[in-house]
Amino acid sequence: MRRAFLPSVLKTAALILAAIGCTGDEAESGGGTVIISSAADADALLPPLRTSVGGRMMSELLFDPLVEVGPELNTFGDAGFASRLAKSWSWSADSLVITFALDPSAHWEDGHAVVGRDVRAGFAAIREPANGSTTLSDVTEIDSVHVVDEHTVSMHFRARSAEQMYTASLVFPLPAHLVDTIPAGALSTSAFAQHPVGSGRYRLVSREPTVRIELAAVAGHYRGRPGPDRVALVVSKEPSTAIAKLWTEEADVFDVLPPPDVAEAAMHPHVQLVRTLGFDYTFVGFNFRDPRDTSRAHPVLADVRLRRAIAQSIDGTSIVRALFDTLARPGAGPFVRAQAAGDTTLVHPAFDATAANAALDALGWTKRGRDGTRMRAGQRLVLRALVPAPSANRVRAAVLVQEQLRGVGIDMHVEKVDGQAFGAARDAGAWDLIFGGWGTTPSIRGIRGTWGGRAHKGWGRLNSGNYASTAFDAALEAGFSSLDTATARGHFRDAFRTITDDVPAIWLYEVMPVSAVNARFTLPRWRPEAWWRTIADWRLDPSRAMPRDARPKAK
Amino acid sequence: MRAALLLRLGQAALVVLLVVATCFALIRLAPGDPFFSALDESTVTPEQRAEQRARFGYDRPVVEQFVRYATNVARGEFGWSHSRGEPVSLALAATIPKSLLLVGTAFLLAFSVGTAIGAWQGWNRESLLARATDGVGLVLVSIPDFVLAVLALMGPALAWRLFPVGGMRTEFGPTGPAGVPDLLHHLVLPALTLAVPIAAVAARLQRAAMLGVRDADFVRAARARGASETRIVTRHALRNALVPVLAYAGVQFSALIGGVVIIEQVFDWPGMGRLMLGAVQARDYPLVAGAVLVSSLATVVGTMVADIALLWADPRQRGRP
Amino acid sequence: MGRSAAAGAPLTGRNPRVAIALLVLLVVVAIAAPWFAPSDPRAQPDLARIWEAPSATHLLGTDSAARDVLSRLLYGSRVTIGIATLAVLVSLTLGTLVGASAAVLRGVGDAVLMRITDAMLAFPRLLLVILVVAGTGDPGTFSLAILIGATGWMTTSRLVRQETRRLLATDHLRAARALGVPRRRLLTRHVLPGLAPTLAAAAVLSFAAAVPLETGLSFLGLGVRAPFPSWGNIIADADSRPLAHWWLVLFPTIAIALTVIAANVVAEGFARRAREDAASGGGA
Amino acid sequence: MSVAAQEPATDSLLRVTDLTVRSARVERPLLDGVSFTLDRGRTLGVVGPSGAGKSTLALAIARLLPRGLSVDGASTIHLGGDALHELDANAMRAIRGRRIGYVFQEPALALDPAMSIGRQVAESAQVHGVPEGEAATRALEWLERVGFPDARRAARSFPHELSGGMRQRALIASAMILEPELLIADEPTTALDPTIQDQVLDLLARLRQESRTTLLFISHDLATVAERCERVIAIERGRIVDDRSATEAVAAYRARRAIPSFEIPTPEPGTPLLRVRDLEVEYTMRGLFPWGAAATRTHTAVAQLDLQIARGEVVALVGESGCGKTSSANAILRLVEPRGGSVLLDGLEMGRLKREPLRRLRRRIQLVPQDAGASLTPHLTAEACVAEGLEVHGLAEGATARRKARELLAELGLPERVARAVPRELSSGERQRVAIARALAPDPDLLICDEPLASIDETSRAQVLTVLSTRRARRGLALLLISHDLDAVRRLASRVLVMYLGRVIEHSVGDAALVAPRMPYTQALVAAIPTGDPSARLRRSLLRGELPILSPPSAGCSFQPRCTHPLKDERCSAERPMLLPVGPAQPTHHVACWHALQAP
Repeated sequence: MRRAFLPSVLKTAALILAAIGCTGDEAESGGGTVIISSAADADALLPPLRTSVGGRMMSELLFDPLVEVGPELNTFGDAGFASRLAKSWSWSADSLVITFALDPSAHWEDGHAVVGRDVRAGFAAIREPANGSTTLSDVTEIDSVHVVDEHTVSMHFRARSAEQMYTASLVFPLPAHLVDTIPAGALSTSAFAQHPVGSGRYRLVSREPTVRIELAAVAGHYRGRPGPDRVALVVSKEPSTAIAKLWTEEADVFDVLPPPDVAEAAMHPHVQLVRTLGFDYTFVGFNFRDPRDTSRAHPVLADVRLRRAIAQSIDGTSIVRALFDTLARPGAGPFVRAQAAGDTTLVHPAFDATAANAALDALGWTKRGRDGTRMRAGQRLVLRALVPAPSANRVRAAVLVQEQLRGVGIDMHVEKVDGQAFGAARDAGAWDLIFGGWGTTPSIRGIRGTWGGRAHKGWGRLNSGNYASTAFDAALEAGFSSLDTATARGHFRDAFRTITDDVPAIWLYEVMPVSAVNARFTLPRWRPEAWWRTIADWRLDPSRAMPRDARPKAK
Repeated sequence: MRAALLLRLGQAALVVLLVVATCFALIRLAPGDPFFSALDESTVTPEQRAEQRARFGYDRPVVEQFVRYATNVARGEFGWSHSRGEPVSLALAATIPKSLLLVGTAFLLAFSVGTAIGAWQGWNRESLLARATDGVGLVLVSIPDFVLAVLALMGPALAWRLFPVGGMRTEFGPTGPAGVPDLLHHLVLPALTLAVPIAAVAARLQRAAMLGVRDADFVRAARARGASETRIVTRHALRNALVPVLAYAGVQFSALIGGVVIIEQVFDWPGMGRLMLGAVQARDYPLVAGAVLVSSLATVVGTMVADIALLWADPRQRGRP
Repeated sequence: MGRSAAAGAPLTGRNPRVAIALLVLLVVVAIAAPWFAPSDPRAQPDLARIWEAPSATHLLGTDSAARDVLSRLLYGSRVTIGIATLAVLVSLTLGTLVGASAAVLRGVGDAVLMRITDAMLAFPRLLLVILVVAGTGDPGTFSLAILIGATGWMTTSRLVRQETRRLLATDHLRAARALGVPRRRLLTRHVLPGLAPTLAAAAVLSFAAAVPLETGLSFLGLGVRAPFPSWGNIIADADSRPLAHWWLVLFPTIAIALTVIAANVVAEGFARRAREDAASGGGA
Repeated sequence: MSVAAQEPATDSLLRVTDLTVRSARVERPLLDGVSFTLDRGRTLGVVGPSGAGKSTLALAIARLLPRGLSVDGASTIHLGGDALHELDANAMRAIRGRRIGYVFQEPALALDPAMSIGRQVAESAQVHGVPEGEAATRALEWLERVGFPDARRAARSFPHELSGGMRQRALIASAMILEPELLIADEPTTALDPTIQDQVLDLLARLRQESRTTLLFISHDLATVAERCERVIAIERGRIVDDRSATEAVAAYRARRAIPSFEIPTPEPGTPLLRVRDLEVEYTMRGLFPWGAAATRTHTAVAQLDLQIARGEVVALVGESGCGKTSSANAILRLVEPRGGSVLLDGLEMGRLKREPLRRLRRRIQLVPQDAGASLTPHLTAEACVAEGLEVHGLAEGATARRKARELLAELGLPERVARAVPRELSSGERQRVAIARALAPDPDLLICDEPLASIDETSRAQVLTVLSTRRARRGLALLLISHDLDAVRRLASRVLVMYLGRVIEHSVGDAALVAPRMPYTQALVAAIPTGDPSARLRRSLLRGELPILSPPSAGCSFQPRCTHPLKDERCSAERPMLLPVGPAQPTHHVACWHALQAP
């Protein structure tokens, strides 16, 4: 359970008081303007098209899904889900069909009512390959969407699974009366994509790519008017500049503060910190295939005893402390602690340099070259590590790991590559080690793509290290197809034990992000995986209002 | 004279074509393609990427792509920018004026102040102050400009809160004519950080040229006619001494357009430098090609303006092409 | 990095001898780094002591991986100066080849070569390097130097072309031909020595431009590959907190500034020698 | 020196007493206690070797001394009633241009290249309070007075568009526009050709009379000064060594100037050393575009040149700049490809030789170029330069070559230090003699000298001539001497050719062509060269206008546009005159002029 932060409990109490006390005067002092400072722009404004965090943020403020997982992030069954555009739902007998009744008061920003055709349009946009939607691989279980009548749709699934409702929550309806006329695959370059008409609690006012995006509150929204009148995403390519704007109050929110800036925040009374769980984990992955000929097994790393020896020669705790002080924890496995299915009782190879040296000697890597690198049959123990240049933390981690491996006689070469080229190099498998990282969702379904065996149909697309374990795949399969949560968890635990013993990677760290928000806003309960979804419930303290908070003239 | 300009225009067109062609090929060689999603997000399937590449014609051979691109550009159609989600022409139209504003101010500031100081240093070479300022100039030129930028950002903006941290205007601040003071307030730091090293170079060039002209015979002849020192400096010496500085200005203006990458990056000024860096990092092929086209056009215009200014400053050039 | 380093304005105030001494000292430090450096630049003694300000144990403080900044600065000089020197060799040979042949060829050959030079000049150098680095993946120190060199020869080629043209038209060259000097000797005894001061000035100028460029690249995360230290990646290591980690920015900047200043002063010394020869040779 | 204490009897304009100028860098003062007076309306010449301090004197008077030179406190300069040395900077500035006019030596450099002629002339008036409009009209007036045919076009043009003579006229206009009381002319015509120099000096004299200006005329050439000034001061090493009337000064100078006497050998019979037949040299100036009308403009520099030089003979080529003498030399030496004609050295056609044989042949035919100073490679020492002449032709190697070079330099009277010096550190006279030494090093059979005696002082002139004559006597060295130093030509040359616009218009065995020229141009040329005898100037026939270099030569006689010969008729412009003997009495004196056969 994530540790509720004491101040945020006080905050919720103040929130309730404010709501009861003086609803009257809140209206004319305005709900305030929230400026989100970010180092990356929103790449697209439509849910099916977005890939970056900024894109998710903006598209999920502009569009509402049918249903949404609750604050507990319980993705199993449907108990933990709140209704959005779908007021209510019902399951078919064989629980392969879910029928949703749409909320009659839900309207598009241009006044049209939200109807069944819109849900089908939303689903079709995800399925269209040319749109390159990242949620495509997560909705493969949905076979089709049928319009029953004006306000009812039914969603047909290929197979029963515990997370069917979570899959449904990934579908964002699109205004069919605007989208159906766009030819297949041309959605991303359409006028609609640049000036979307949404169903969410905010609408688009203006957009200046790579500079800023401005949203305004939708007055008559079916879920009520949101607190803040305006929300803006302001982009600063240089992270230090983006963060600096917090200290000068030129911006209000920055969602993942680097450790040194967390210390700095303490010196600024007008900034409040929110600590939450992270949804990204970083690891040093091994390549099971020979980079020079991917059909052959890796001559060195294919042997689990060597992988274990390498794991033992890395002092994870001191690396995490050096990089993040207390703002990250050693990795728990191929998942994050915030995921309900995660298992924090796994035992990973502990740091033990002497054991590592002994193991390496045992494996025949005895002779030492001039620079201390171990040799076997004339071959030096050299490992090429692929590191993404844009991620400062991973670059520094690579330098620390490199030095620790040098201690046990392993020569690790750091190959820094920029963002785009990193993806290509990762998939090409032209490396021995990879400082990789995955963003996850409350559901652990992503693990099929990242660690699932490639032999398994549709699995292992991102498993560029070629880790293949039939036992692991079988356990996962069983977990996903079981209906009740308890049996599902049992299977997942078996899968995690198997993968832990195989040591396909060294689970380096899982960042516990700290976000900074201007203290003039009182915050609702902070959703770790998507904090922006509750921005509507932010309340401005009228006494600390800033010039930009004045109620905007009717635009 | 007119024939000279015509010839220069022809050569310029050739240069622009050469630049766009080389960069068009270079960006294609870079691994990774525009449809790779951000670093760690679960990426799209290879089939989806293949589909998208086909739709934009990126799977055709490079030469064919270039020919198609060249014909499109001729029709004024610059293609679609994936990283910005808008047509390239729109992106360039929005970015060029901002770049010109920053580069233009910095350029004018640098050269007016630079030449004035340089001329003064050259004319009174003996004075200690002239030598001292020249020393300072040399130091300013030697500090890498991104260190200057970062220090300028951290000091005045952050520590003393004199200037905004970055960007072009205060969020939700006044717009339209009322927004101008706010815009200037944002312009000060980036323009200064850009102008200072160039001013130092311009001053040193002007100083050298002035030293050369100071002892020229026609200066002594003017003095013999009874002309006052100020008149000699302004009417005779400065104009002849401007020649090398103008030549440098021509080259420098062109290098500035794209060259302010780091300054625009640190100060978040949405100019051409920042756009190009982002485009290259996102492998946004059409945007890179479009941006390079614009920057090489600017280069050509810059050098041509400098040539014309040179013709004004040095009548001897007027005869030859 | 948009602007090239200072053009060769004569600086009568400072004499080149001091500057030459400084450059020689830098080269000596670079070569003898292992003996001067207090510790191994890659050693990370205690990960707890990262970002430590200058202290008795670490004269210039430690960086993000608790490595000693002073030893990294000394070893870094070897990388940075090595890169700059190699880059200068590349840009000098390329520049001289293009410039001299353009001057000799005249007509079409000259126009073509000059247009290519203009085209390369039109493209911002930093972006050209980034494009190639992005293309070829993380460059080793050697290929980075070649890259910096290959994108810096344009100004040299213009300088050489102008100077060669002037030399070919001088009276003393025609007199030498009249004397009966054979072509090869004409080149070695008359043309090249005439070019020497200009070439020296151009070489030192491109050296002064290469050093900050490597630093800029490191700032953008594309510079010298880990774990090799270079002045650029020490500064980049300050990782967006230049005021908090002032020692990571201050000392390498001083090193860079001194190198560039010395290079400029030396370049001017050569440029002035070239001008004096030109004045006396090209008709009093 | 006596100091004129009491008020001067006559109306003296300029009084200088005990003028001493020191330089920060040099121990010896540049001027040491110079005193003289100059009466209103008079002309005073100042002569002396280069570096004697002539220019420093002029600059000190107008207070234009460059930085680093300072005038001693005791020195006094009076202009009319005012004590110039006591005036502050502004007061002095008011005098310059209004009461003192200054004309400089190098017309090419003394005009601002970026400003039109009209505005520069008007500036002299403007800075002294004359409103812009009036200053402009007055400038036009003066441009006409100094001889610009179209003043308005001249006012609009820029310095680089004018010839040397025209630029100097513009400078004179800018100095005289306010009709100053004193005009200082510092070597005004040294850089000009004789005929142009003559026209400019005549102009100066005319303007002086009309405005009653006092003239201070500075030159290193006593002959020019003697003809133009009433009184002459001679300055050496910063001190006045002589102060007397012009005629006395010339007589004393003639006595001092010893010219070694030579017997002029008669040319040996048999095949001549060098035979040039019908030499044609053409320059094509490429227009802007490789096509269209302005594509190429050809200019014929040398046409139908016939010339032969026997072993040991000295042939003189006389003519002004632009007459084709340098182009002829270059064509003969194959430094420039002639369009036609043949050049035979000892019967060997140089045109057909390949590169290497031609190079080896160059040993026998050497060149001393026109601007000898500029022909020395800047980074080679004098010794290395001369030694190269030996090494290149395999006559000596390394140390022996350098030793021989040092001997040759000594033979030309150059001190020891010159051998190790680079051209930058040598005076123009020394550089000239190093160039000659280099040409003599390969021991050539024929030496082509282009103005070897120009811009060198008396003593070195004598040394050069002796070396050339001994080489001729002992080694049979032949000489093609291009010069308009008529004294030297008359003494050395066995044959004289006069060139104008690329053609030989008069030639003679012996100096008949110079002593009794029959071609109007030659007469003007000979007359224009100063001899120091003012009376000779009277019967001079003035030329009209400037050398029409670029306009295409007319069908007839090329001198016709500028000829003032009384008998000039349409034949001159229709038919090109042949080179015909002047008369039966002088078979060896040919001239190319229809009316030259009758005495003028």
